Amino acid sequence: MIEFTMPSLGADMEDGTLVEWRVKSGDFVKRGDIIADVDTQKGLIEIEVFDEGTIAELIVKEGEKVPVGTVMAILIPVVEKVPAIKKSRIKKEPIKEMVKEGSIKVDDRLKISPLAKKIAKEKGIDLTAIKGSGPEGSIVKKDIDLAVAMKVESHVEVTGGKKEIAEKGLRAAIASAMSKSNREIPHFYLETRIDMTKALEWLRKANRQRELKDRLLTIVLLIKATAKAIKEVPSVNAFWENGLQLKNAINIGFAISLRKGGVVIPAIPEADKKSLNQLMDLLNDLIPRARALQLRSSELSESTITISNIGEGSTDKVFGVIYPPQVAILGFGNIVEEAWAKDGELSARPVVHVTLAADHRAIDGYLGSRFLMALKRNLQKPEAL
Amino acid sequence: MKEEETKATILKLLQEIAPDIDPEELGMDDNIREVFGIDSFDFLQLIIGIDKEFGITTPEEDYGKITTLRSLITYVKATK
Amino acid sequence: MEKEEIKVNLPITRELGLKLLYQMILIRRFEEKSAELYTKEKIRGFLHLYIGEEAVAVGAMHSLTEDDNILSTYREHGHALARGLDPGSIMAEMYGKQEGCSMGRGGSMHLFDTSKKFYGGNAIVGGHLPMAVGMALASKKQHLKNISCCFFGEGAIAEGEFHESMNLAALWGVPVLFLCENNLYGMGTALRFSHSVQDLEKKGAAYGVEYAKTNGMDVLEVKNAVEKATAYIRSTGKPYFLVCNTYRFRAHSMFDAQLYREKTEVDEWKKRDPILTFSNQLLKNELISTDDIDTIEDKVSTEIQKAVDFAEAGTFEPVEDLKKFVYSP
Amino acid sequence: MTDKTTLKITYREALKQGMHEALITKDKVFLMGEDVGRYGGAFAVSKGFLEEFGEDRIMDVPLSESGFVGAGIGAALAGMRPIVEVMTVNFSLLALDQIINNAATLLHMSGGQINVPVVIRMNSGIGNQLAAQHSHSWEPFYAHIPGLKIVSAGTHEDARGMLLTALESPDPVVIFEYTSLLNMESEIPSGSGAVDIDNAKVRREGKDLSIITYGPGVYKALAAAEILASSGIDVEIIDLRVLNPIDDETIINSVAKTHKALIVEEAWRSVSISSEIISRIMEKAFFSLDAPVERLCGIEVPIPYPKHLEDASIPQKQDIVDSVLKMIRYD
Repeated sequence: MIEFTMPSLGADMEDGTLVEWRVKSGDFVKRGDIIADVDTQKGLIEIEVFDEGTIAELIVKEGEKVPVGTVMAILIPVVEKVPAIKKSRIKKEPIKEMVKEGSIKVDDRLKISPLAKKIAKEKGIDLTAIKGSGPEGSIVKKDIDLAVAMKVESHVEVTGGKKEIAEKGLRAAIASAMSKSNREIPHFYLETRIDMTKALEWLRKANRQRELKDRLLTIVLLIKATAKAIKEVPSVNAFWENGLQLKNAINIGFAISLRKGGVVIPAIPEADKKSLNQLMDLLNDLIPRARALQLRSSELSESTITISNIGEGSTDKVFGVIYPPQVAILGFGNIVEEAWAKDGELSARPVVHVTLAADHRAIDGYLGSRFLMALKRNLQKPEAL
Repeated sequence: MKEEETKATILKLLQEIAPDIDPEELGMDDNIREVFGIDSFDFLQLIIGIDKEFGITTPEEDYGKITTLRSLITYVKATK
Repeated sequence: MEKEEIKVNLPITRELGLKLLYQMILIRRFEEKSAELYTKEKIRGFLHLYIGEEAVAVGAMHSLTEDDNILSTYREHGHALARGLDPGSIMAEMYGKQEGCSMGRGGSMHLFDTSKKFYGGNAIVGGHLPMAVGMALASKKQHLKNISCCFFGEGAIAEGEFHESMNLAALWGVPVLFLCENNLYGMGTALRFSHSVQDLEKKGAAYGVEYAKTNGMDVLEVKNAVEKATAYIRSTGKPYFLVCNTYRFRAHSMFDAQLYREKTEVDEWKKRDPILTFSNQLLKNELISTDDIDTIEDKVSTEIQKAVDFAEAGTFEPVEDLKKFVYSP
Repeated sequence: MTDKTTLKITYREALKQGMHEALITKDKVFLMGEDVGRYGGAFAVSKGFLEEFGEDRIMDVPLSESGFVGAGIGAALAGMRPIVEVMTVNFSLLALDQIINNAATLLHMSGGQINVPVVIRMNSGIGNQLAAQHSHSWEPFYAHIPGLKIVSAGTHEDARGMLLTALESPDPVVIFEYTSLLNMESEIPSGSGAVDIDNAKVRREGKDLSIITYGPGVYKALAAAEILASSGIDVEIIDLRVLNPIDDETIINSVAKTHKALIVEEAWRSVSISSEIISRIMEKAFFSLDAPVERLCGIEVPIPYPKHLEDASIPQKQDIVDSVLKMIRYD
């Protein structure tokens, strides 16, 4: 059987309306005969038939609108001369823009999107410590935002006139870290008083044999005593990142307050392995540079626990806010002369109030107090520090 | 060394440690460390400066005697 | 329109008669098959059928040599077939297959075959006239004997490029044949609506170009007229302007309701169908028999089917080659 | 380098020497154009050629741009090597049908069979107060068309050598020459001849900022560079030379080094060559950018007649200096 279908007369012709059949069933038609009139958007067009045969059936009614290709009539062929023509579908592939691979020199410079770079500059973020997650491993905005939120990045690669930006960036960095800490870390607090008589006595004797510039400050004793106490209660020296991660290196973050506000916390790497002299030399180097905002980011990013030392001439106690992802912060108040009862006797002794703020997800009260007792014992034997 | 000169030198040293301070603010009898928030580290640097400028050595025990400008000036005059 | 009287003692041989008739019938059936394939979405884009004007292409090509340059328009199937382009390569070209004579890149309106010096269909009306003049100029400069022939419709005569080309050809004295197929309609605009002077050939005088007109429905008349024209050009080196008055039986293109002309006019011209009149002349002069005509029809039918099969079997160019042929490798 | 003597000549003279060498060394070459013969060329570039080479090779043509450019294309199809001179780019608009629909397209439409080895030379750009219809800069339009090679002779060296190479190309080449440079004198090596027409060129090495330009912009940028150098700013200057296809590699390598780019052209700002260059830098050197790419283009006004307005409508040397200073200050 031969199907006569609605012909396509133009690429933009979708359908046609049969106006009038020129034949009726039973008629014999030859190739090229006009078989019908079809109305299109271009007007009425005579439609020819390309096959010979007898009209068996007129399927589409006059006045009916049908899409191109619809079977309109059936013919009985005279003889099956013309083989059926296969329909070949053209596969429509997307045309890719063929890029000529010239040997464009790869720019090995740090890849960072201009936007990310702008924000990094404003927030005083050091880029060398950041891994890019953008195209071609580039650093993108997301990476900078994360860096700001996660760490107190008070890196200040300060050169010349950019100091104000760094300080503004610093304030912003501290603010976001503290608010995150409060939001996420369930703090609990412990406190104790430590008699500093033996420690100060030892210190004065030690300083008498030292040159003026080599004199030791009380803080180095506190740092060393803390390091020794950590060895006895290691779980205070850890990170909380979906689970407790103990840290074997004891890097004590030492809070240095800046004169116009803000605090910078360089890490004292492996404080337990350093002698008192080495600790003092380290502070002589760190403190002035910190005050001039010239610390390198690497010095700021590795603390495993933090000491907040309000220092002389200030309040007695300080309760710290933990710096995520650390799990503890130790607060040393001012050394003041206080009444001290011992074996039924009362005497005036130099006393320091020590507080511990800890992350209850990582540590509980029992371990916290054991840590403080260890600290107390260490400070009674200064010569062993 | 006249008293005026000593005072000026001490204020210069203070300025080095705490550049943001205003020397006029300091009364003769005010506690230097409290007015300017000088911690032990800064105070040590001040002592190092004074010893160098005036060629004296100040032992730790004497820290308590030099808490004000006036006491510092008299201490320096006395030990020179 | 007077009835075409049958000429007697034709000045041609049986063999030439058969050849000319075969070529005209080949063009006619090829165009009919193209129309069919278009309605079946095998051929897309524009399709301009030559049915009715076969005498011009066959008559003209007979009088041109293989060294002559041919430049045609978008209604070019007749010219291409008469010039000897392979029907399969033309059909494949209309299928967009890379086996087509233009690698599938040109389609119905842009058939090219440099081996036949067939320099394409040009779809810009009159766009190829200046090029024909330039090619003739090159022949002159290289002292070559070939001529350049450009085919165009009466619509092109209204283009500025016709005027500029005629003037340059006459001014430089170059061997170009301007062959106009006046089929009375520039798409939907009848001659009287586009030309102040409708005896088109007379425009030659304005440029000092030799001109003539002939009956574009009679293959022998066209053959003789073109022979006269090419002889003039080869001997003088000067251009020639020949107008063949003819008629197209089909619409301008496939999607055309022919609102601009009466059916009766078409039927009237169909009485002067170049194939019918020529076969009657050959039969009347007993140069051929009706069997000869049947043989021709069978041969043509096989040739056409071979062409369709060739096109159907053709392949599409890989998309990766898209940017080929923009610059030379 | 041995002691190469240099030649002090005008841009016009450089054009003339290039064409003269072509006519002498290539017999298929002939020159056709309005007033190229008896008049000696509208800009006197072909003065004396008619007497030396005769009418057959130096053809005056009537004012039929579409006609004679089409004829030039036809002659190229049939074995000749025409140099078609369109007096100015302003008149080439009449011939665009032949240039685009025939010259640029025949190779493709013919499935690779037909080459169109024609060279079309056009004088372009501002030419001291010729007003709107005689001062167009159509490089961006021509550079848009695949199938045409578009080159811009911004220096005497290129004016001397581009034509010779273009005449070797199997594809159509359009050469933009510049009215404003014709009388300008400069030094070129005395033996200089054909130059490449595929790549851009670093006209001045530098590290602080890349100036990317073509045509009359080249000498202006070089002059600006001297001024900037005195204030310690070291700019690199890229002469595009080829406006289609554009040499991305040279541009990207330069921006990768300097991280800043200023693009200078006389054509109107919208949909211009600078629009294209900025897109390519954005696509291929995004991470090298320390500052947004800036550009100095023709002000979008039909070129005015009065001198002070004409000067104000296109970038001048001082504009380039000011822009670079503004960009460098961010650093």
